[in-house]
Amino acid sequence: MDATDQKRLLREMLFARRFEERCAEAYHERQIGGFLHLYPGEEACAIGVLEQARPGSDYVVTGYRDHIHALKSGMDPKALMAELFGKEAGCSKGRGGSMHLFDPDVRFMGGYALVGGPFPLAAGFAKAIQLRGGDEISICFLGDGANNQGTFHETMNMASLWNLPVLFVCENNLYGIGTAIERSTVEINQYKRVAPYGIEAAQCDGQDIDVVMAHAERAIQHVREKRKPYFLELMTYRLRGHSMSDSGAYRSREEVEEWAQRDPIGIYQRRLMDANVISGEEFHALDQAVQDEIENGIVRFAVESPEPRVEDVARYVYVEGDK
Amino acid sequence: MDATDQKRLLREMLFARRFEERCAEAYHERQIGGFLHLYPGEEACAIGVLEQARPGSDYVVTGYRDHIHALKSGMDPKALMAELFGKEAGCSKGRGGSMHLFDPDVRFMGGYALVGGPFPLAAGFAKAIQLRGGDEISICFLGDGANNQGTFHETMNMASLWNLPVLFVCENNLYGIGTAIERSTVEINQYKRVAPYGIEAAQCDGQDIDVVMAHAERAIQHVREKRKPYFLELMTYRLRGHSMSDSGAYRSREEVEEWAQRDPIGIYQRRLMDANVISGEEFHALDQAVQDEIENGIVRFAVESPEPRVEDVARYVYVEGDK
Amino acid sequence: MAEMMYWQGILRAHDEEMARDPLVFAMGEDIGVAGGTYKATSGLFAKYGDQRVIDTPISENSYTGIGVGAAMVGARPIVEIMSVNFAWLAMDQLMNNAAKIHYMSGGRIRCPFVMRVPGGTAHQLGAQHSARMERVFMGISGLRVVTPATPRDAYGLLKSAVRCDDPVVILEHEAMYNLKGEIPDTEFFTPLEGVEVMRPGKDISLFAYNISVHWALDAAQKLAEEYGIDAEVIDLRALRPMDRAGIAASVRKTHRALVVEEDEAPVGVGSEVMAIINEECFFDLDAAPVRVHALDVPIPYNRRLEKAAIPNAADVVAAVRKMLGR
Amino acid sequence: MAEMMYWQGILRAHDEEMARDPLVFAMGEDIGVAGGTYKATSGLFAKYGDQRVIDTPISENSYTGIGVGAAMVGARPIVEIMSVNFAWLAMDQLMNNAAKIHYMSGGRIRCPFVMRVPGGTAHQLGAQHSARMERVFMGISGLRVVTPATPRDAYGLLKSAVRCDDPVVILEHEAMYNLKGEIPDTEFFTPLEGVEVMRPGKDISLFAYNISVHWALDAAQKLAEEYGIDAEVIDLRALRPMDRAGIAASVRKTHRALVVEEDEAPVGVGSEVMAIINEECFFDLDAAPVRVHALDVPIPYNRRLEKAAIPNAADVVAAVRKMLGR
Ligand SMILES: Cc1ncc(C[n+]2csc(CCOP(=O)(O)OP(=O)(O)O)c2C)c(N)n1
Ligand SMILES: Cc1ncc(C[n+]2csc(CCOP(=O)(O)OP(=O)(O)O)c2C)c(N)n1
Ligand SMILES: [Mg+2]
Ligand SMILES: [Mg+2]
Repeated sequence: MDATDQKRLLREMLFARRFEERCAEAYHERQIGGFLHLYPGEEACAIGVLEQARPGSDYVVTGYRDHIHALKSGMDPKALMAELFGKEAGCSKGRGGSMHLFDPDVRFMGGYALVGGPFPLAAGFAKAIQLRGGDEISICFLGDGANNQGTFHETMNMASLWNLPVLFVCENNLYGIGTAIERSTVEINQYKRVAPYGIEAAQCDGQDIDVVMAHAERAIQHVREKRKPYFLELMTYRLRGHSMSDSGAYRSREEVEEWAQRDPIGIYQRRLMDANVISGEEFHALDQAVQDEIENGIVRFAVESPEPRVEDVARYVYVEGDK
Repeated sequence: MDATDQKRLLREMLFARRFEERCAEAYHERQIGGFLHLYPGEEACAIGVLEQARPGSDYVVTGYRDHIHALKSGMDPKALMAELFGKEAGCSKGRGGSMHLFDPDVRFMGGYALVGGPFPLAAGFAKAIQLRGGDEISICFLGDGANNQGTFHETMNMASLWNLPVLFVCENNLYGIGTAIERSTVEINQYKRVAPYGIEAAQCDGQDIDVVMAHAERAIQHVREKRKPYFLELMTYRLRGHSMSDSGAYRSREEVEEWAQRDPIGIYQRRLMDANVISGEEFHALDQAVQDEIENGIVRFAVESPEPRVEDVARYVYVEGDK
Repeated sequence: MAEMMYWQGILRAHDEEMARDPLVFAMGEDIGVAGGTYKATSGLFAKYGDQRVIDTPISENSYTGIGVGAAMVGARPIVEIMSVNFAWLAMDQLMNNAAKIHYMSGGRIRCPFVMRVPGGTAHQLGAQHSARMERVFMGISGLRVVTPATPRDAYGLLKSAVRCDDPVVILEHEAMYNLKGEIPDTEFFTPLEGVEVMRPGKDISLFAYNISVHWALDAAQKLAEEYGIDAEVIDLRALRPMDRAGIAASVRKTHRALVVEEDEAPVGVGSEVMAIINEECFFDLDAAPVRVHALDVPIPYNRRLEKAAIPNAADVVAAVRKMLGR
Repeated sequence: MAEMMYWQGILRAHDEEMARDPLVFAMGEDIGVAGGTYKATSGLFAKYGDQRVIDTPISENSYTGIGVGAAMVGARPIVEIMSVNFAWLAMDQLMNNAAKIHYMSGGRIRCPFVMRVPGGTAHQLGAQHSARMERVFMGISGLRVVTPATPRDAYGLLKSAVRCDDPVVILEHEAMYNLKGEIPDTEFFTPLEGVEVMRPGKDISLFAYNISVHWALDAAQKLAEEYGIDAEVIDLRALRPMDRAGIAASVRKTHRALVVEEDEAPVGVGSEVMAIINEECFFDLDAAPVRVHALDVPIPYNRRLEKAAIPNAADVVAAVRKMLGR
């Protein structure tokens, strides 16, 4: 990967971080409502995996912690922020909110609030691909907690049995809300749970984007070429609470601090600085530029966008009713 | 095991066989209605396992193919046959039918028609045992097909996580209705599917009752002493159709014939004859006695029993309404 | 015009749609090699292969979700749930995803998903295999729910459902697959909305759907022959959205209404039809509308109790006579 | 008599019942160490330990089933489903097993199972986290369904539910946990059947439950103060079985009825109450009964749309004025 791409990746992670932090502010200012689940600390996962995919061609789906997956899939950040602000220009026309981002134009398929719900959807996209032919794949990101849902077991079996081209990415951040993984799950190494389904699997560091990309490349190649599922577990950590209402009391200060040392942006920044790809000044300027874009390009757009018309509240129940 | 017990076991299996055959007749004569799932070919499973359990103290639960499990748990065969005939003297007062046998007095807890439904119930019995203390255990029999239900995965995890004293017995008869196991399931060795839950497991021949008993003894001891779940897979085969309406077209004549050679009653009968525990004549007499008991003791009872009163149709919706 | 059985109508609809569009596919337990519990997919496996006629594991929620996912990106799944009680297991994917995706995405994603569900009380199948669940499906915004009373509609509704861009649940009846009736030889589509007048009449409107249409028709004949009462029989057919205007039109004509349903009463089709009548044409009523329905009990196994729990044509006749004082 | 919040009432009921009976235990996601999303189980983990206050994995159907199994052999589980939409995942165990086991076993097995379910439309939680599902629970024979409108009943209904030998679903409201109200200091039990007259009146009966009781009370006050209309407010509270006599008694007195519900209309509480009124006291009505309800849409995220989708006290006032022509 050349320096330009490396800088771009660093910028993407930084953008993701600043975007989420700005969402938190907007939430506190009550410009964003509902549940808001942010991604700081996990940026290398979505960005690293999707760097190896074909945005706009491969289908991507995830849970409610979905902003960065949507962005990296190619969603316009203005449409995303407008959605969070509940505006008509939002990617879901203000009907969905943070947990329900959609952009079928770039094949970002959502954004779901029920834990475990996307597993079968992802396999379904793969089934449609299989019927149509072609070399697209389907990519499903979910958390460690989701693997305790029955849909995990059922979908893994069918995806493998029917040779569906789907990559399951488990973002193992060690918690489901306030419950530590070892209190909810016997096998804490999630990639070991797919062995009985005959699905190839691997586990790797989710904080180092180079490691993520290396594993994702192999994983995606496997799915794309063999037309079979693959399960990739990324060990990661969320630096913030589960959602905006989380006190975080269930984690020790030391644990959080330890993981903060392994912040994916810090790791990559140091690496690029050590390799003289980027200087401290350049990084600072990049950060300024990112924040400026978010504030003046994106948030302003969201703020200034019109609300949906109340008369349209009953639109989109049926396709027939769309007109 | 001494000769008396061996003869008793042989008689129990023979009784089970004749009982089921008589049910089939009664079904054709329209004395039994609904769905009827019979057990011929699989007798060594329920009888062998429960021979090692403590009927009346350990809880037993299974699916719809439940007659023999109920009998071996200690249910009165008259109450069972009366249930199939829909009579008030039936174990479920004629409200349940073949798929819904219950006898809480001997801790036979049913009898369920939804595939996979009993997994959590069995764990629930074990949970109650755990709260009360004591060394009882819970035993759950289900088929191979049931393991594809989400409840399998969810329950295995919780049963192991919470150290619930429950024995899962998988009667692997290679088919779920007309679908061969390899067409529905990636891992056809069912005992291998529980590895990610940290549950000890074994697989053995389900046609040889001595083998079943040996494995069941170890399994039950594990659950009873360690207060942890265990998963025992018994390889077996149903000699009849899935239910009375099954054409059986999905299995080859050769396959059925091969398994008929391994009929559990035949295996055990030959073994006892070889060891001079029983003679051909004695066996014949035993068979006559069994058939006589079924016909004159059990079926007659069922035939002569009164129907439930139609006025009572709305009883038992709520406990309050029982009176 | 050929006489066909209900299951043959369903099979023909599958076959025509699958032949036309390679993205139409069928999934369900034992629908492939075995041809389906009620033969409604027989022969399709041999004709279209295992990628389009799929025998599923016993994993209702997830194969439903796989269908929903496939539908979201342009495929046209027809998912069979073998018996309606098993649909409880699949509700998450159906209700949380299929029904809501179009709205939640601001109209950007369509979900042309079809679910076929045999249900009803067949013969002594007991509480876990006897149920009508239309009440449950009907309660959820975003779904369409239809139920055929005849072989013609079993064919025509499935045809329409497959072509529809909204998720559609089709409620069939386990005791009706061998019902015979005429189906036109040329392709046609039963509309997914609107009632159908099965028998015009002027004295009372009998609202029914699926199997209860037949009870209502039998009752109407008896009422005409023996009591000189001219009952109109309305097949509700589309349970969601319901045809409020069609219901009101009949009541405005007859001034009396009875709803007959196989299900127990509370919070069901009967209560909704009564509410609609109250809202649309209360002052056209000459008598209090009446529900004829199952007893409010889990369905018992014993055949007499089972019979006692489920209504029939005689119950309709008795209720009408009582209402008209004849 | 102390003023307590809704969640405190629930917590107190848990605590009293768990202290009394060692077979009472609580299960749910994040109810233990974290004390519950709405604090309704806070402190119990420390007091009763991890065998009786159980943080579950995200496995709704199976931990519900574990509760059902435990109840079948004498334990007294209180299972919390974190938010009502997730209950779709648990319907199989609840509907197929808990609701039917007593009947199917000819009365031989009891299932004293309690499920608590926060629901309703809170604040912009979107279509997959905003719902009332009473319609679904109410449709199933064998269940009891209740829903508290006040801290007192949040306490008293849970107490009664734990002692009841039938399965009971308690529907709570996510926006009501901080509601304050008086709860008697001495132990008491709210009955699981029957309506409660929250405000007597003579001009019209307003039937409500859970959060809509508060809309109805607000509306009644405004109707009295500004329009001289004396509305009676009835808390339905027990949704299954429903108190037909209690509903009819009020209508016989006021001759007018309105049902207000947070849910969309089709096949819901409103339709059932209307059907009951039609069946019980049709000729006592001076006007067509009316439903005030949510729009028939999945709940949108945008706050204006969300507000537009959900009814409120002003809608009740408007509907009553229209009905009475004032
Ligand atoms: C079916 C369902 N059950 C419960 C919840 C509540 N819930 C929301 S997020 C969450 C934890 C999920 O943990 P994990 O899958 O590890 O994802 P993470 O939030 O850690 O990324 C839970 C229990 C839900 N949204 N859906
Ligand atoms: C939830 C559910 N899905 C589907 C069915 C229909 N069904 C009844 S038995 C059966 C096959 C079960 O196979 P298995 O578990 O291997 O048991 P076996 O009958 O072979 O003993 C199926 C699919 C059902 N009863 N319940
Ligand atoms: Mg997590
Ligand atoms: Mg089997």
